Amino acid sequence: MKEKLGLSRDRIAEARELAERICAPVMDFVEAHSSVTVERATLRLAGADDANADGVPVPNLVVDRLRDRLEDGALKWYVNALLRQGGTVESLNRKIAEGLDVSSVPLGDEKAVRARADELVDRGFARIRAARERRDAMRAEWKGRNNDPLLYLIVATGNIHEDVKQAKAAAAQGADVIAVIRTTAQSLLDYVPYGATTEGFGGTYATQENFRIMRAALDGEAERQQRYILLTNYASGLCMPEIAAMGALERLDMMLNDSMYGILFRDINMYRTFVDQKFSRMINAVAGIIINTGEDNYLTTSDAYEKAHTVLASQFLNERFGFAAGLPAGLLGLGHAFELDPTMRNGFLYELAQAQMAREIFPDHPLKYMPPTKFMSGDIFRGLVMDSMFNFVSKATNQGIHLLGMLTEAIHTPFMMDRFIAVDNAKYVMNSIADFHDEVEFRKDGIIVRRARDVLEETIGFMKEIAGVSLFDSIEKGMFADVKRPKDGGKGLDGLVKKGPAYYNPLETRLKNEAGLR
Amino acid sequence: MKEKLGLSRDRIAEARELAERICAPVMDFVEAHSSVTVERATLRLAGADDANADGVPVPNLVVDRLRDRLEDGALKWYVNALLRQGGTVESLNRKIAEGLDVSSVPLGDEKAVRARADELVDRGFARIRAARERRDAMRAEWKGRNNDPLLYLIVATGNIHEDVKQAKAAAAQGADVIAVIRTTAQSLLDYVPYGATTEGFGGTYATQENFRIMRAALDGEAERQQRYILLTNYASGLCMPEIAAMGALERLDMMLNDSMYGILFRDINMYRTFVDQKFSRMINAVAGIIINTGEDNYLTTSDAYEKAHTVLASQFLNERFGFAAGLPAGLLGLGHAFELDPTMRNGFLYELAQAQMAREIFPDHPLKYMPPTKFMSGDIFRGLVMDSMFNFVSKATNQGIHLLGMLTEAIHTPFMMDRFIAVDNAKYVMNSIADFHDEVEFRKDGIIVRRARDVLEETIGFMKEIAGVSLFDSIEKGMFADVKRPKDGGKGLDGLVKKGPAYYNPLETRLKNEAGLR
Amino acid sequence: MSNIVRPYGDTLDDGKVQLSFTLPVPDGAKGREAARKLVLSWGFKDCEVVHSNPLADEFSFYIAYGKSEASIDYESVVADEATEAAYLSMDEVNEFIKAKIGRKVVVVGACTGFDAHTVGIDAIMNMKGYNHHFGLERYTELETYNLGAQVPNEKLIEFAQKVNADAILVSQVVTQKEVHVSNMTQFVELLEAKGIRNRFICIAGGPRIGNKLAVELGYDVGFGKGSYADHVATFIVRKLVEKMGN
Amino acid sequence: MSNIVRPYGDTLDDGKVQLSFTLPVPDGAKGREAARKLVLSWGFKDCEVVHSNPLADEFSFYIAYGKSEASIDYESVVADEATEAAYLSMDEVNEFIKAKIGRKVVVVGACTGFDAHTVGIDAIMNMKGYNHHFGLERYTELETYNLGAQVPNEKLIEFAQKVNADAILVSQVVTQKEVHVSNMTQFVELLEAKGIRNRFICIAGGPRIGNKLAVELGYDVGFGKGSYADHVATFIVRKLVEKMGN
Ligand code: B12
Ligand code: B12
Ligand SMILES: Cc1ncc(COP(=O)(O)O)c(C=O)c1O
Ligand SMILES: Cc1ncc(COP(=O)(O)O)c(C=O)c1O
Repeated sequence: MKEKLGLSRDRIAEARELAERICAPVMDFVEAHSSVTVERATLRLAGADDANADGVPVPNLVVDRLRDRLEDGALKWYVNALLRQGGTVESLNRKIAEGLDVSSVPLGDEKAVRARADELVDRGFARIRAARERRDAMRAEWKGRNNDPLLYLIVATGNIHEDVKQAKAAAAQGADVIAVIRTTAQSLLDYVPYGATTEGFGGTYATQENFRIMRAALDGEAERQQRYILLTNYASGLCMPEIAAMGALERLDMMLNDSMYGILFRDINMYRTFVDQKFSRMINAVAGIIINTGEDNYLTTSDAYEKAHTVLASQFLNERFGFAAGLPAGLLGLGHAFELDPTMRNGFLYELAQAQMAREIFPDHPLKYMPPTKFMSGDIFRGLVMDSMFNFVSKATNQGIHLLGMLTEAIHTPFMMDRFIAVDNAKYVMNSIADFHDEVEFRKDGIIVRRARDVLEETIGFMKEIAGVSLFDSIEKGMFADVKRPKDGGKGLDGLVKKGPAYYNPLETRLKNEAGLR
Repeated sequence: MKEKLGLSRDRIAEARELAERICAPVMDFVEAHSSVTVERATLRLAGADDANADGVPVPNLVVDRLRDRLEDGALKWYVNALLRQGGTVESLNRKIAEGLDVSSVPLGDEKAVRARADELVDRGFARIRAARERRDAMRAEWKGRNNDPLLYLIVATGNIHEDVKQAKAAAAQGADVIAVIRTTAQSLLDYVPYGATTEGFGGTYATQENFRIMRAALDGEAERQQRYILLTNYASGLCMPEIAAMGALERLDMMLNDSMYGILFRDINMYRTFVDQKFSRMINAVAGIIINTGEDNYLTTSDAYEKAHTVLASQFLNERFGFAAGLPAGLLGLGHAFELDPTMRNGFLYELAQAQMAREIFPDHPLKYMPPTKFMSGDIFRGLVMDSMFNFVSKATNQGIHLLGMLTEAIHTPFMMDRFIAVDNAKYVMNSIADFHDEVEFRKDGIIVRRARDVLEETIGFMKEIAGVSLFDSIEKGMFADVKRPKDGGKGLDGLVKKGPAYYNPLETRLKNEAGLR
Repeated sequence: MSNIVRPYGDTLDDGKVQLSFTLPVPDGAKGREAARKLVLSWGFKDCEVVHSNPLADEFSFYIAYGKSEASIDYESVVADEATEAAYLSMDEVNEFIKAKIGRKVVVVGACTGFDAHTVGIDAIMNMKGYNHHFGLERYTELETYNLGAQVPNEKLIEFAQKVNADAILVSQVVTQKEVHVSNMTQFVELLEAKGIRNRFICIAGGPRIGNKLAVELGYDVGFGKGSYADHVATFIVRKLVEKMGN
Repeated sequence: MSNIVRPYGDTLDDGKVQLSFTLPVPDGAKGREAARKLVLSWGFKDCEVVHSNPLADEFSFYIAYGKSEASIDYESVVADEATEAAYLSMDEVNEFIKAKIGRKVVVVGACTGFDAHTVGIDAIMNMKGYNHHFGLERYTELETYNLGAQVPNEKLIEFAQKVNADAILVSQVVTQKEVHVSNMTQFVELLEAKGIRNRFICIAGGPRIGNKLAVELGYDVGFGKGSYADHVATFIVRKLVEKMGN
């Protein structure tokens, strides 16, 4: 890739060092903690599944009973019960669903528990590996048949069966990635609903069964199109590790997953989020799932010109947290967005500068580029043209994952025809400027080059400030996205667990190993 | 203006020399000829106006009667009758309309005729000068308030009063130029209809009264907007000189006017057209009217990639014919168009190359850039995006006159809302890339630079071929626009007039003087 | 069996339709409400005006989404486009002529009246054809004459008589103020006045010409957007054989 | 005096309307005809389907232009948008409060239910305001509390009781599956169940909230797109004086 901005390599390195400095104390905290959802994710990967008659999932049934004893980890209780009850994991799950309290089963021989746990962990990892290999094989078979950047479309009907229709149509129209948008309220649920679902608002529940249904549908469509269709969901909110686990098992390909989104936009407690994001990211790393970070969200509440540096800073932090969880650059779909005020003179040049800057600073990352949303209005014709400029910038700067803008963004979740119009727009523009990136150079010290340099400088300044006060304090002070979140405020703090001296979690150990973390 | 293509100045000069070589024999022919409409235009500028009860215009009544004696020019008969009848020009016109045959009025004292003719010519030129000064004053007063490029919108209701509504709305929405599209059949009429008209197909009759009505309406709107609104019509077809004359009197600002359009696209005889275009252009030159040439039309019948060189060749010829009629570069709105197949890979880069090439080869000309039309379809959404790419190229290459593309191009003549959508599209895109032209450079020997060079080379080859066989023969052979036109075929040949030794036309002499021709 | 269908936004039968239009009233709350009521008056159950904009002092633009309760029985719909019938390839047409007609078939075409759009008729007739469909001129068993554009109806008929045409092709692109309707009607009336309507297969075409309209106006068939020489040739030869049968 | 208006394409009363929609049928001539008939069934006189496109095996997209004969009497239309009334500036509101109320007016706002869109309520309440209209926090005579997003109705009401609010602002942005309707309704029902509906001026807002809907659901007023703090403040103080009068 040709560099066009002449950004200082030293300044970029400095920013990365700052990110390391900022993240280190957070990682220390994370290392010492678990959470209810980390425990549940662990159980899930070991085989816990099913739900009781009220729809409470087995992992929740287990962890809720163990609430006061979690400092040792939940897995040993589950495995212990399995050994004591005999039978399969499935039969244990059923029993738990029917009322069995594993915490009431007296602990047996520790060595036997550990041995059985290792078996379960092996089985879980084998499933993840199988999914990953299947994906690799399919992508190899249809290599070169996806669009570049990947065209990413959302479905959001609330009903998984309706979603399937929409997703298949979207894939037939040319999408490479289908994201099933999650229902409005799910990020605040401290459990993952069970089974196929047909009612959601602005999106569809993320459930393992829904994952499975959509995966099968997309595989079918991929076969027809001879093009791998990636499936995306949200490892985000109060259950990020569990959803990551489900995604790893059901071969999702991408996950929305940000180290701070839940804190800032969902008012989830910061300690809880930092702990959860690490665990979820290790799972994603092992499963070969690309994460999509949420920097675009900053620009929906703050001005995209003024606050461009917060996006870049967050990208550095997400990268650092990602590396710390074993995610290689190739799985780091760092987010950014085309959100400048459309009435801004030279707005396109600034967007170009920012997108090119992200490309050059994160050369090996499949950047996730988000369309205009904030300034979209009921004027669908204006909106369509804004989307065409966004498509242009994306292709012109070699982005990796391209979220298609919808002309009806300000009105409703996408209609089937809205998606068609979006794909057609992108395909036309992108084909038409296919080699623009190689053809065009930027004037030395021109508007574009200066803009990129300025944003980088501002970012470094901003990160120095953060490093000065700690990440926790900067969030508390509202330095990101103009929202202030007190350290002990927000949802889910009570689900945080301080690991005890006897904390036992062979799955976590295995994750660390496989993710290459010592 | 910065040059980006590194085109060879020598090769460009060579092309200009070829154009001179090609046009010289045509100009010799033109010099020796007049036509019925040249004579009528002369009469009009001397004051002939009005029409008989059947709507036959006075200039036609005069010239029709003189059909066999035109080798001396029509003016002297008209002036002679004026002297003999006494009274004003207006009263003479009325008499002619009522049946007076000026050819039957015996010729009186030649010196008196010449003296009176000079007076009439003076009066005509005074009116033209007054219009020109008025325009200059208005443009000076509102300097800097027009868009750059000028945004050009058409109205085409067929009814001048409805046109006025549409035009005022278009101006209020931001148009700088209003073109009143002419009714489908008018170019083939060998007279200019008289009075205000309310019935036309795909456009409105060009009449002097219609010009006046629209001019007044636009001046009103200009006052409101504090922005000069240019008015455009068609000095094209069988009456090009007369329409030019009417436009000069009524302060039109632009005229569609091409040296070959009538031949190729209207099957008008080539000799007739060459004679008429010269006279019309001299009028435009004196009136300060910008001509818009019709190269875009080539691309509606031929492939825009294959035949790009015919556009450039025609631009060189139109330029040469323009210079030969006294038009300075600043009044030469040479035409070209964004008509590549939208499915073409890198189509945008080629469009960019072609538009930038025109800009660099014709640096002082207010280039007229036409939107996609041929590949527009009933898919208005796709069409809107194509128009956005066209808007982009236009601004990115500093075009002068920007015809707004309509999302409904393939469906109907523009609705009021279609125009709004078009202006909004252009304003957004152009503001957003305001300084793109200065910011961006093209890779040396890249696709863009090579494309421009190749087209120039092909043009030179093509023009050499034409120079080899003469322009008349090349048209006969179908070398332009894939249409073959026999020299003695086509409409209007019988209206051609060989000037006699006593040909008298003081108005033409004056035109030549004022246009700076010898 | 019936199959009742409604517009589909993102859920079966949600009835969602996008509309845009201009009203000759100033922009504002009152205009938006007028727009909404108008949409409801078209039988939409719900309507949301999502955008409005002034176009001029007395004109304003509206974008709306409506929810239709109307439906249609898809099974009851009868498609009426000339291009839809199974058609023969160029070679097949030539074979068909050789086998069933036994002489060259004569075709005359033009873009008539003041219409100057040759591209459409050329697409059908010219050697090179259009969109990878060769034009009629390339059919060895056809004898073709393309008179170009702006051809008066009288002249076209005269010429067709002269060359003893089997089929006459009339192209009409400009449809503003229904100018095509009067021009196409005049053509048929002229033929009828001369008592020779039945001597020719009369074919109309153009982007806004439907089969329905053409037949109404007295043509044998009408070809719209997306029609190619092979469609037209197939129609001609089949029709000719049919006529020969009578 | 009546003023009958119709959609305007490029000529008075031509009735032209652009439509686009999807049908759950395959693309093709039959689908196009179904689309056309459907448009006609909405009372359009003429309809031309200018484009169709497959979206999936069993779905297709249509773009059409219709000609409406329906019309509406513009004079009979009653605009119903809360922002249209003449409103006071920030300073005028403060003066008004000082003069006619004589104490600080207490306003509590939130984006309720599971809705997480704070930008709208912030635009109304935050100091910095929106589009050059300062937010309520900057009004010296108002005492304001912005509870942010995802606030349960119960909590909002509790808080309003605690601070003795004069007005409660409810923001609703997500409207899919009419989730806003049930959430807004529940809010009013809760107030009524507690018998305290009349203690508060209840104001709803959001991009798809019309005044009509809000009033129907039992609010005093509803503010949609393009509403600003000054509109809201004006409404509150006038209403408060009105209530004090009773
Ligand atoms: C190219 C073009 C021109 C060129 C024509 C060059 C030429 N030699 O043909 C030029 C620049 C000269 C021109 C001029 C005008 N044009 Co023009 N033009 C177009 C344009 C851009 C493309 C038409 C085209 O070539 N299509 C490609 C061909 C292959 O498609 P087609 O014609 O539909 O033909 C296909 C089928 O319809 C069918 N078909 C067509 N004819 C026939 C006949 C038979 C027998 C059969 C079987 C099939 C058949 O088969 C073809 C292949 O599938 C259209 C807009 C558009 N994008 O459609 C406007 C358009 C057609 N023009 C229009 C107008 C108004 C004009 C003018 C009248 C404007 C003016 N006042 O100056 C002039 C005057 C021309 C005149 N007197 O007729 C309008 C018509 C509006 C309307 N519905 O009435 C259009 C739609 C543009 C617009 N939105 O205003 N035009
Ligand atoms: C920014 C944004 C977000 C941000 C919100 C950040 C934040 N802190 O607010 C984020 C990224 C978090 C987000 C998330 C989601 N969003 Co969102 N989002 C938007 C977006 C792009 C802009 C909204 C906005 O900020 N507008 C600017 C403000 C100033 O305008 P406003 O809200 O209309 O407010 C004005 C008036 O309405 C009024 N007003 C508003 N409230 C009130 C209250 C009172 C009392 C008064 C008087 C006036 C008033 O005054 C304001 C100033 O004029 C819109 C699309 C769009 N362009 O509109 C989608 C949109 C609103 N979101 C949508 C959806 C579906 C979601 C999700 C549910 C998607 C998902 N499943 O993940 C999530 C979940 C959020 C949740 N639980 O609610 C949909 C809603 C569809 C619908 N009609 O139901 C939209 C329309 C996008 C789409 N087409 O799908 N979103
Ligand atoms: C990282 C991330 N997670 C989640 C979401 C979705 O929101 P919710 O919190 O409703 O799942 C987003 C928003 O787009 C996001 O960027
Ligand atoms: C130079 C020129 N004259 C005239 C016209 C218009 O056509 P008509 O011959 O109908 O006036 C055009 C077409 O766009 C043109 O480019």
